[in-house]
Amino acid sequence: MNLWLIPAFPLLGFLLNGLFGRRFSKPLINLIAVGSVMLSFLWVLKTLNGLYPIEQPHLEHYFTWIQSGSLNISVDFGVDRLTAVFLLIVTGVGLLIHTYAMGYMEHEGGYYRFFAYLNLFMFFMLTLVLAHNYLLLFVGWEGVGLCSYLLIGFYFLEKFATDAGNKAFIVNRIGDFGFSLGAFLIFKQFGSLDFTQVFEGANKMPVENSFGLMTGICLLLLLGATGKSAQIPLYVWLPDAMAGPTPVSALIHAATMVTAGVYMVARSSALFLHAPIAMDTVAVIGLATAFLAATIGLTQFDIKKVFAYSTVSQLGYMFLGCGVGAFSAGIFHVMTHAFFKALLFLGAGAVIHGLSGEQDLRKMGGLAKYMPITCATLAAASLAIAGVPFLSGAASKDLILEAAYQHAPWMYWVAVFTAGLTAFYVWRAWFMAFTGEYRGKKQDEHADAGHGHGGHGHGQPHESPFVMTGPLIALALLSLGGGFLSVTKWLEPMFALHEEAVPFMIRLMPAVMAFGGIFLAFVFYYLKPGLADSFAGAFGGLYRLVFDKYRIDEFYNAVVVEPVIQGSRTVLWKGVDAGGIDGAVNGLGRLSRGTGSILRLMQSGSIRAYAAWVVFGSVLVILAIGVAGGLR
Amino acid sequence: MPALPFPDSVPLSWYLILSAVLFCLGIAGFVYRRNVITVFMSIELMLNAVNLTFITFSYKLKHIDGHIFAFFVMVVAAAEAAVGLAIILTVFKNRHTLLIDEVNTLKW
Amino acid sequence: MTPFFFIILAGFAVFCAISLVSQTHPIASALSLVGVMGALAVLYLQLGAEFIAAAQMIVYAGAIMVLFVFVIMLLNAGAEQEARRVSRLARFTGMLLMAVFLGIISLTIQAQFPKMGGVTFGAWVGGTAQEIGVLLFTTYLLPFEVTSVLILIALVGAIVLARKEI
Amino acid sequence: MNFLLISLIKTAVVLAVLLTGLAYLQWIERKVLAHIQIRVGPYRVGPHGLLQPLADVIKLITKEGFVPSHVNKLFYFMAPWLAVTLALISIAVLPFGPQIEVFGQKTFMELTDLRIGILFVLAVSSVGVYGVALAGWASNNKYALLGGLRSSAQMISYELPMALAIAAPLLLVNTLSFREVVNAQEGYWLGFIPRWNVIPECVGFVVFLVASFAETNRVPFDLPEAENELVAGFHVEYGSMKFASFFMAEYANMITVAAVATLLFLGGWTPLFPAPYSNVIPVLLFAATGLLLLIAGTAPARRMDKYTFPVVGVISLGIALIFGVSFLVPVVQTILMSLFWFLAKLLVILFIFIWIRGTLPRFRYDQLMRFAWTILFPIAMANLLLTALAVAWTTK
Repeated sequence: MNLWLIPAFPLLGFLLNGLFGRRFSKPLINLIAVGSVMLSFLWVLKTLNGLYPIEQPHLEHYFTWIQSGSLNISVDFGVDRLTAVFLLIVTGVGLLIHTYAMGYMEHEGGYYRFFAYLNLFMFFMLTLVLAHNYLLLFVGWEGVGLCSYLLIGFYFLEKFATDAGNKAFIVNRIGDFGFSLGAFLIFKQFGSLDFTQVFEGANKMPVENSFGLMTGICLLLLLGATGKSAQIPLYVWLPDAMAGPTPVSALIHAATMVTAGVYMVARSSALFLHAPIAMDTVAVIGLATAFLAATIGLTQFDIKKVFAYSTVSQLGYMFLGCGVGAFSAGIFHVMTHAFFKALLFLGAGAVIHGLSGEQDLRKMGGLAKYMPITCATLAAASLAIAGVPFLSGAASKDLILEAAYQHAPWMYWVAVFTAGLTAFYVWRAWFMAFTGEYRGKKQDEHADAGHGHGGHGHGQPHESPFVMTGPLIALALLSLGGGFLSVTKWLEPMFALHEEAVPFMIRLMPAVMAFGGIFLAFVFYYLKPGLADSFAGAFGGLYRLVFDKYRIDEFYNAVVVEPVIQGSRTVLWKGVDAGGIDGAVNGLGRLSRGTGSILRLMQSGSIRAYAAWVVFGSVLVILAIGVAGGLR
Repeated sequence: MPALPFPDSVPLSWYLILSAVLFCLGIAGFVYRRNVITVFMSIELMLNAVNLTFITFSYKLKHIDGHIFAFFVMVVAAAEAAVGLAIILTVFKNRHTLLIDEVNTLKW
Repeated sequence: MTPFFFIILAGFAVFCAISLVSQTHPIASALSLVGVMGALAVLYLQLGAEFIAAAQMIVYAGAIMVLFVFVIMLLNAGAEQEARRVSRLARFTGMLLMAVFLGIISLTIQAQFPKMGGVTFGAWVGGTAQEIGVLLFTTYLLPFEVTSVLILIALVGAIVLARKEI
Repeated sequence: MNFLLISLIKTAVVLAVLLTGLAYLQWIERKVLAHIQIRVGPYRVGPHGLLQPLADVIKLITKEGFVPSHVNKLFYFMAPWLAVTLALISIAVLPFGPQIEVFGQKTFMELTDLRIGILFVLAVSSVGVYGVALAGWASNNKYALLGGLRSSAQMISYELPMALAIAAPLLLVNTLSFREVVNAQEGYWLGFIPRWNVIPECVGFVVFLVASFAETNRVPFDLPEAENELVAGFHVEYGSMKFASFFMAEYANMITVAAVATLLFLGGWTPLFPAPYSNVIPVLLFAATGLLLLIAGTAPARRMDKYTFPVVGVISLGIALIFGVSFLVPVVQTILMSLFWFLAKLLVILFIFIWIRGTLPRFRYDQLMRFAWTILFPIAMANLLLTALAVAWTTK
């Protein structure tokens, strides 16, 4: 079926735009960038149509990449039902976001660079999804990390952007370290990195109820997943990653790349199912992340930060789903989340675009009348994420919650409470942005305030062009109706469903929490806008703690970063480098100078003296040959 | 015809000894002379001595590869003379001396 | 006849070489060197290397040494002054040492090649122009071509060095 | 011992003829130049100045051998000796006739036959620079020094095109021996066109001639002795026999290059026409000359002509008779015919030398060098390459 064409199109786009984009006109760049993704999407559709129904994984072998002893790694692409879901999400949502970016990035510098990176990201993401062994998956994994770094630091003239890029990359390195070790252990245990062979091997192993090799592998893989998918303890990079352009946030840091961790855990479900301890760890981490991020989201004023913490929180739900054994529910949530979170980010981008770069919620307000389409589509997304029944978010989240209830009721309650928080903070942002009075300055003096939007100050908030609102509408429809796509049924051959009856009360609870959260937000930010501040004042200490994101960054800084820097400075720099290496080099130099000052006496500059030395040496050589026994 | 006091043919070692003598004289000139042109000519003398050795062994081995080698030595000597003499001319132009003892600094 | 000529020529060559080293005037040294080369050319003929003998005269005596003479005349270099008093003892010791060294070398050569056979003029003629040409353009083609490049480089180098600006 | 004896005889004959020839070559030159310039030339000593060379020789020998005080004695005396020796030495390998048999002794009509005769001539001519260069330097005179420098630079420069021009016909005949070169030029194309190298190698011949003018320091390339710039160049400080030596060297060199040109390009002693016709030519030529002179003697323009014309006419008729008689003795005929043709070609070339001296002005020094390197050298190179290509094309 020529699966290789799927990532090849974006790669071609990247090469064309990256190498020659400087000389291309904008329409041509658009054509190449969006066209390549479009072709990729169409090829995905054709492929899946041809393969339907994918009862058995469809494998394609291209060539042997590494052959060394028993290590045999080939470049294999494979499509099964899980991959099919991800292919559709990546190319479909990717296509919409590419389209949107054409409008959003219109006035930005480095236009071709942006689209080249975006296409490169598509290539690596598709490679990641299509890969049929851990090493190839790792290639995609690292590649998307690279693109994430490049795109976060897209405004590389700003220090905070490059810092955020570095942070994302370095934090991900810790996760990748875990992933690599996990892959090494897998190879040691199963003698291969090919999915088919590894999972066959794993299925023959007994379930490990105590800490063992499988648990180790799974925990190391989980470390990798927490890095890529921004889970505790490695979630700190994602909020900062909002320094990148908004389409990047939507595509990479909401819809696709951050779900790679979930994909990897789901892909390795055969391993995880044999390591219950690791499963529990996954669930606990997911739950804790979901709750923690939701509370932080309550207090943020930067619209993108709010959604970023929301993303972290939702990713936590997905991990929870995987951890409690409902892999298909987790994947389902990946899909719905891709719809509504991409929509949220794109909507936020439209707002920012309309306000010429303003991101602070406190300077918005009453935007509903300026940008009705954005307002309506964002409302749809907010409803979906809040968990209003029959919408996409509710469909997938409820499945996770039910599974959690069956696994452990306390998890369910925490998760449900978090769902309420989610509804509250999302609608808080919505109310602050779209209702009430416009609190921003109408003059374009804030034109330079936002990053990169300089020179684009209209002063008046305005609706975005159709090229941006079109994808918003499409995503809004998907957010509203996406819940009826029964992904769990589709994935049933791969991940068994545990349909057991749960009490009606339990089914009802999420909807109640959703409406409760929306209502509270309505009260706090629409009816009585002062109430929120008085609450914040009443719980001053707690509020400040949450507002400062539990000071996790400061904690990491003090515990990890500072010791490393200090250690580098004192031990590595002053001690090893300056003392040892420089000392050796300087010592050698001093030694040569000392020797030279003695040998210099021979360098008289008189050629005849040199000649005499040469002759003397030759005579010695000849005599030595004579003594040694002649010329024979 | 009266018998000559030496044999009918010349032992090959005589040629080699002649070559050695010429070579040593070349060395002596190279070390002893002060005029850079004479020094240069001493080098040529040494090259000639070496050529004689080549030709001699070529005769011994009845193989003319030695001739080829001597030929190459000549060509290289020609190239060397062209460049060397050009250098000597330049040095003389800048320093107004041909005595190598006085040309003992790289930078003037 | 061959030994007779050899002794005359070798004597002439050594005499010229000594003259080359001991003459104070560069022109005299150069002419002595031409004498050495002439003697060697005839010795080459004795050894059957007629092409090399001719080349020796044409290239060495006729071109290279003319160049030397030319340069000496151009610079109008006078006789070499005595730089420092080299003591008579040192000079004598040097000559003595060289003689001893030559003696050792000669003995070594005699010992190493005791029966290398003799040279009779006309007994073997190997180096005709044809043979050398064939060898030069077959076995030694690459070195030959490289030599041409070397000469080109020398040509360019000499021209660059001889420019007025340097 | 036969070898030694024959060699001695040949050396004596050749030397005597050559030295006389040198002296009379100068007479011819003066006469020809004079006639080109519409003068009479030497006329007083002997009939038509025929004894002038003898008088010159006596004058030069008896002059005081004056040695300037500032010269470098050794090289001052060495230079003319070197010049004349090196000029005469190359005559040794130049053949002027085929192999002959006299009184049962087979011998070549030359002093010695070398396998590498051409290389020998080249080697000797390249060493010939020393005479001039040393003379210029040893005189310790700036004009002489300039002349010597010019001469050495000029001779080194022109040796290259000359060697290349020589190489081209050698490719055709595939040998380095003069004798074989001439042998290869025997015969005729289409029965009447002589197989001389000058026909395929006409460019090489012209290049050779031009280069040989420079090699012998002749007009238009006589910069080393340009009177109006350098007084007389390298031999300004020389007098009497030492000056005569340089003079001899110059004319000997002329004869050498003319002979080389004859041998390499003009087929040496091979006749212009096929033997049956060519053997008659000298007889007819000399007979016609004699008769013409006898007729001219009956109506003399000048007083002495009524004696000299008939005498020379009778001598010419005698020579014609000798050639005629030689038809009866094949050995003698071979010698005479080859000598006749060789000398005829030689004299033609020498006449060209003199002719050009009387016609062309002198080059400027920079023109001379530029001409050598930018015109003559590329032409000779191209000629050599084309010849090599043609040879490679035709011989499989």
